[in-house]
Amino acid sequence: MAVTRQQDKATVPDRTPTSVRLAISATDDFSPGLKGFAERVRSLVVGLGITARRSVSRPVTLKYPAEKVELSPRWRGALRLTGVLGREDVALIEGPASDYNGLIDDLYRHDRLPPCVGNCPANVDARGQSFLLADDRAAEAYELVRARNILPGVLGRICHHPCESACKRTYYDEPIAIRPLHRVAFERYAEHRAERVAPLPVTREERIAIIGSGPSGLAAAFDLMHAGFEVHVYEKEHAAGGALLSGVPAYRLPRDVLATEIADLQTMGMKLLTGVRIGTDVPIDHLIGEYDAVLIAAGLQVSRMLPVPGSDAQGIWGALDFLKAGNWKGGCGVKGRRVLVIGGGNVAVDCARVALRCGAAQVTLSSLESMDELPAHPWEIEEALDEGVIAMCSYGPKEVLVENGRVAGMRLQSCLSVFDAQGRFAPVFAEEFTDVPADVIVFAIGQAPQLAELVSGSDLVLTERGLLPVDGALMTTQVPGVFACGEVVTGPGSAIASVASGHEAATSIIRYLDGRSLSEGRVYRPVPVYPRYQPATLTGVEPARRRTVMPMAKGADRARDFRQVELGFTHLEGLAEAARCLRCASEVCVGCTFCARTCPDYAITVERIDDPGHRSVTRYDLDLSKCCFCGLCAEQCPTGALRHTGQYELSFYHRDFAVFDRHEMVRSPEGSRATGADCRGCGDAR
Amino acid sequence: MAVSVESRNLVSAPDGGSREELVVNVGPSHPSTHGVGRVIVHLDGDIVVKAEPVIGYLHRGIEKMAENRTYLQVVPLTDRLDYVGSMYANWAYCRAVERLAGIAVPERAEYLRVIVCELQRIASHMMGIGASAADTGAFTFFIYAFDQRERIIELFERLCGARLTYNYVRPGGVSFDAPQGWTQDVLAFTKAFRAAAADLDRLFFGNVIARGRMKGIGVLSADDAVAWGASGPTARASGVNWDLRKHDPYSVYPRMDFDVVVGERGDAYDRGRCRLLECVESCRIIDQAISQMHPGPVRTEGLPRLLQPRPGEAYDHIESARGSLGVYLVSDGSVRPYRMHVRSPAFCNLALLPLLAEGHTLSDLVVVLGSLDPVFGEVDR
Amino acid sequence: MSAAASFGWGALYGLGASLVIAVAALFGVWAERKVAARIQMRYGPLEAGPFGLLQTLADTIKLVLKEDVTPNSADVPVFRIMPFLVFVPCAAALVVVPFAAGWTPFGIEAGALFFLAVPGMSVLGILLAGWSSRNTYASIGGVRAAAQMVSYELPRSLSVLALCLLAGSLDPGVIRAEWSWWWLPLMAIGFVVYFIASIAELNRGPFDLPEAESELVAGYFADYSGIRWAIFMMAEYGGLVAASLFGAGVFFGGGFGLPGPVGAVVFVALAVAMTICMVWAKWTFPRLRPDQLMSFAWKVLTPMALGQLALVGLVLPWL
Amino acid sequence: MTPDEMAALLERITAHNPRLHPLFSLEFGDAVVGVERAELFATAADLRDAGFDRLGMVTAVDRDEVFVLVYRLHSRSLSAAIFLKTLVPRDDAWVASLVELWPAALWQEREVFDLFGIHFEGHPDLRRILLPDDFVGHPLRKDYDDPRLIRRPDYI
Repeated sequence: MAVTRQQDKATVPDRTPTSVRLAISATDDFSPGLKGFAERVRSLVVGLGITARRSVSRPVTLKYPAEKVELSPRWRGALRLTGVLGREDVALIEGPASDYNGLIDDLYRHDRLPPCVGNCPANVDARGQSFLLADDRAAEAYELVRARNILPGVLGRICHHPCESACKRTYYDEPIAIRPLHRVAFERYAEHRAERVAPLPVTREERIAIIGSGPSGLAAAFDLMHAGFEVHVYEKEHAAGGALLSGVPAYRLPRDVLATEIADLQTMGMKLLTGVRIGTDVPIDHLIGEYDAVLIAAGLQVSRMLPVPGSDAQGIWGALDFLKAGNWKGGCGVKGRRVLVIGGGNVAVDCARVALRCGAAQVTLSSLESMDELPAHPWEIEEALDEGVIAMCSYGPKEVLVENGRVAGMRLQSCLSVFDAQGRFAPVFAEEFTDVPADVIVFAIGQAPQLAELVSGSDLVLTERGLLPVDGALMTTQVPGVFACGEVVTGPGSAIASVASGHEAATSIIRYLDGRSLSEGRVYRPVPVYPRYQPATLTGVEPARRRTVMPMAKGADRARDFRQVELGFTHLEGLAEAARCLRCASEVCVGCTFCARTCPDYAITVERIDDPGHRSVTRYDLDLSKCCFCGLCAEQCPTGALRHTGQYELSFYHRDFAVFDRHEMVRSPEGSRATGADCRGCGDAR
Repeated sequence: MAVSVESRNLVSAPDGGSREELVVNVGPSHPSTHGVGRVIVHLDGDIVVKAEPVIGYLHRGIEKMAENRTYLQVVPLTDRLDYVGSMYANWAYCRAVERLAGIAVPERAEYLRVIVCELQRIASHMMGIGASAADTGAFTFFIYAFDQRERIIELFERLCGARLTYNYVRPGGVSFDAPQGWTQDVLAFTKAFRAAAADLDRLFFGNVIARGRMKGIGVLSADDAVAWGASGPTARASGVNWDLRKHDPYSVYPRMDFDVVVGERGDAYDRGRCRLLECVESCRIIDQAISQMHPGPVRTEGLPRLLQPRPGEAYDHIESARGSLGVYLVSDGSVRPYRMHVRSPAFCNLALLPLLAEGHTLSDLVVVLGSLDPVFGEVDR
Repeated sequence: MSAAASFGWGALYGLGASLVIAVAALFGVWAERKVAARIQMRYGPLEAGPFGLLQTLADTIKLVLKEDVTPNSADVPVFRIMPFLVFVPCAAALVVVPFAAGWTPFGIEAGALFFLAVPGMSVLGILLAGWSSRNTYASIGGVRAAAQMVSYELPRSLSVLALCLLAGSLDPGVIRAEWSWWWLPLMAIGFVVYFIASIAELNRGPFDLPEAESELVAGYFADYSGIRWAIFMMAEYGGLVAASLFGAGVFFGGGFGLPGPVGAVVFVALAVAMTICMVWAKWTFPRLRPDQLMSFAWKVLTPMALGQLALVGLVLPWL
Repeated sequence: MTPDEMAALLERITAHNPRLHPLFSLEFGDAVVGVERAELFATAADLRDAGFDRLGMVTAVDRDEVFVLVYRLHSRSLSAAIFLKTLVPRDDAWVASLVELWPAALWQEREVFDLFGIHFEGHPDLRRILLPDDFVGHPLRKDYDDPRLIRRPDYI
């Protein structure tokens, strides 16, 4: 506050406190003598005139009931509770991929989109997942998640979980562990896989070719198969997975998880053609002629290198090549050597951690940004530091020190600031240099597509920078029937964003093959903005309310090989974590008790059964005689189940103890309790 | 608090004889004590020789209750301090919390606060002078004043859903943005109010009987006003040029052009008329605030659910309808205030009653009491 | 007339007057509530009967059914009987109202004196009602009422006296019969005095100090409830109606001396107008302070009334 | 008042009055000076003569072993406000009354007496003000206990 006050002083000319009005003075007195007598009589007459005038004006009160009382649009009456967990289920967000955006948009417009779903690029129904998992319906949960993120087991390990950053529970205590719950669902799905994964019926004649089997390609394939098309996926490597396979280290994503989920897709009917390099093995024109639609989901294949002196020396690696080598060959010649990784992103951190696992003697991560500004996810950085990666922040690469054609080290220059006042990239360097000895230098400063070979011989034309011009919303290229998605379109990004673009491409292809306009009537994914809450204070939070901690392998142990770092939840932990979900915006009371906790007057009591695997509200007591109508409870309610009714007067006539216990809560539709939970036709505020 | 009252006292008079004093117990349930105030009045004939206010009938221990609640949960309590002008206590408390926790407030929220508090000032003064006039028997004036107050309360209801205990100003901003068309309606109100205020002025403050009843009654000198800690219109009517909006400007008040209404004689009439004229100044402020206001957020984004200010203490005050309303907050670093104290202007102003009522008649006592405009929710806390 | 017959006639008139005054009070209360409501931009009673006319009746039934509370410390017999002692004189005043030229229900020659003197007796009832309540407020109210009513008796009587001089009779019926239009400008001051003094006599605002709600809660009837309280109210409104009727009868010659039904209608209209004006004044003005009230009576109204008397005295020889 | 102005004010006040010492930093925007209990009255009188003509607030805070008495003084001529604080031991809770300097203290000191049980020496009318005369205890003391008081649970 002190801050704003000073601003006021600085920016606004202060009006001097001298403008004083002497309002009352002796002139208010009546004059002496006869004149005063006249003034006195006049004052009486004036008064009578005012009252007379008012008496013929229209009354300000209403003739009830002839004149209806118009209540203000925003008014606070008694509380009402709409749904109750145990009686009503949380609605799942499900729909065909081509209409899914419309569904999300509608929910968002009606304020019923939970933040986790809204913040996910692919709008995975995390709320529904938690609901089903807490109900021990893991198979359904898995399939619900798979409908949108295609590879729950994979993304359950590697996703950067924007859902969790938006989780409303952050505001109350800690976010729900949504990503680990994907993994739980995946692991529990193993027992159902045989019976539940079946070939999808092919109902359409058209065939579609997808180039690339990365997340976006697979997502598009999944949607198209569900729409009844025959899908052929071309992959230049000998195994499917794209960047998931070559770019993601195995300690984060075990190979068998990826293989299982791709195998599921194949069981559903996806035809996978590995080892086919489009452009060289098969010209793309051939595909365009052969198939009714072609989707380019080739991703980014080459690492960008820095044009610093000496960058052609032996021992310089691009990040992708390094990761590929590390992942597949289990070593890239760094055993016992010193590795310097240039870059501050997630790929750089991956490179550093892979280098450690390949036996590097010392791994240094050098970034231009300071520790706080690093673009990599903070948990990744933390894990890397745990494992022994040395971070050198705020250094820019100046020159590679070369000895005999081999890398000997790197000269780094101190960086004062990376971004200017407007937030643009404009690094400012100090004249300070540091030499870091290194045997291997990995540039992890970005990736670029390599499409020239792919598109050769077709009508597709690349831009000067080697990019494929694509309409970012419709995923179309210059050639009708050829679409593109994934990082080719979006640039370097997250796996879940690639999946999202795959869904968009699939929608476009379906519309294209249906002969409909691609854009007409199409709903684009809403981009909701949710408040970023400061982390809640955790003092006094009961252990049962806390987030389940992901068990991790010990830092020193795990850095030696490619075993998984995150060990996963047990069955019970998974159930308990899923039960923590507040089921935001569902309008079903889940007994989170935050209304009772925030009530200043102890007017609310919530009782619930909260065992892992079983969760329901058993009793909701609202003592209206204590309620002070402050509205804090309704404001706190994450689900929107508790809110104020419109019946302001009723709230006073019925200030009694309203108990909703489980049997009573199931009321007849025409019920008219004081709280008006089911009252119709009285102009409810909503 | 409880005082046993003998209805007749035999007092020795200065001339050596003795006179009988009649002790009248006004309140706590009496039409003109504005709530549950009580005054023990010693009458000599019809002249008040001693008027002793007895307070505490509405003491709810709000300061103690606040120590057991989180910072946000205290806001509904502050509604119940000055129930005629809940916005003020809301705001004063929130300012103290914001100062303590270092929360910046969005500009639009500050404007909304200024608008609602100036509206609240009109509403509160309408109540104050209306009730004060009703004490002298001008009941119709009271109704006219309440008509204006009702219009404001309807505006408030549209704004925040409550008519009396708004819980509107919250740490970090206000609870709701103004609904569609609200500002236009506020402007329409201020326009209509100026005409109504002129009527009210002529109907009551121009009336010969009212002037006879209020002029020269309960005269408070400027020195006494300062020494006794009077504030608000009570002090300003005595010629003390003291208005926190000008002299310790807070929020966006420095951007407003308005006058401080100051009286000369410090009698009941000046106090009442000061209030009425202040309402017109409030209209000026509201008009300016609405023209200066821009769309934007009304609450600081991402405040934690439980505020946990660092240990320390903060005092902040605002100019309420009754005077400078201050809130003193001490934090020990937990989620609950360690101590909250409300510097209540009504409490300090009411302490003047014995000084002002002495020597007047019983009929004047209610005029003096009404002119101090006590609200017992705030006096007793 | 034998004593018994006189007593019988008196009883009959009394009964009639009580009925009339009860109806008049019902109407008076309704009128006051309606006028006050309109002044205060409200509708007033609406629900009971057409225009809420039966509202007062409903209130009366409620009041009759209410518990009749007598304070423990009260002087019980006095406390109980005082409402009637206030009511009876007010009702009695009605019997000398000149409803037609030359005719009053209770034809006594000193009718004007009767009208001025008999309602004045209710001051005793009010004083004792306040006193017997054993309540500080009620006592103060009673004493204030006594002082006030005695003071205002004087200008009121003087203003009527001027009329009596003009008409040469104390009989209101005769005054009404003798009335001619030039009395209007001549008696203007006298009428104003009569009007103001009547308001004060009836303890109505702005002279309602004895029952000043904000100071004395309800003054002399603070401790009364139920039907006894209602009787006080009936007395007040009965007095209001009686004063209006009497004023219209003597100061305006009934309906400006018009004959027949037209005269009757104008007469009632004038009385209603006077009633409404009294209500209008009550709901417009603040209340005076006791000392201001006294000084107003003695320093303004009494000289005015005396002046009126002198004026009439000047005119009289030329009649 | 800006922090600079406030610092200057503190400097000025404390320089002329050796009994006063600045107590707290200005982080919350208030100038605070402390004084020994025995010197409270004389100091307050000096401050009043120096222009602090207004006693805005009198209150106390229970800090376990001691009560901190807080006075808020205000000056129109200097257009400044300061907090004057003094410590009162819990087992010997008395302090000089400032009623003689500012009648505003009349009721506010009664309130502190009522709710904290601190005696104001020299107060002309030291009685309970908000609570009934027969009330036992001083509820704003932290050790005040009443079975009817509901303690909120620690979890929120």
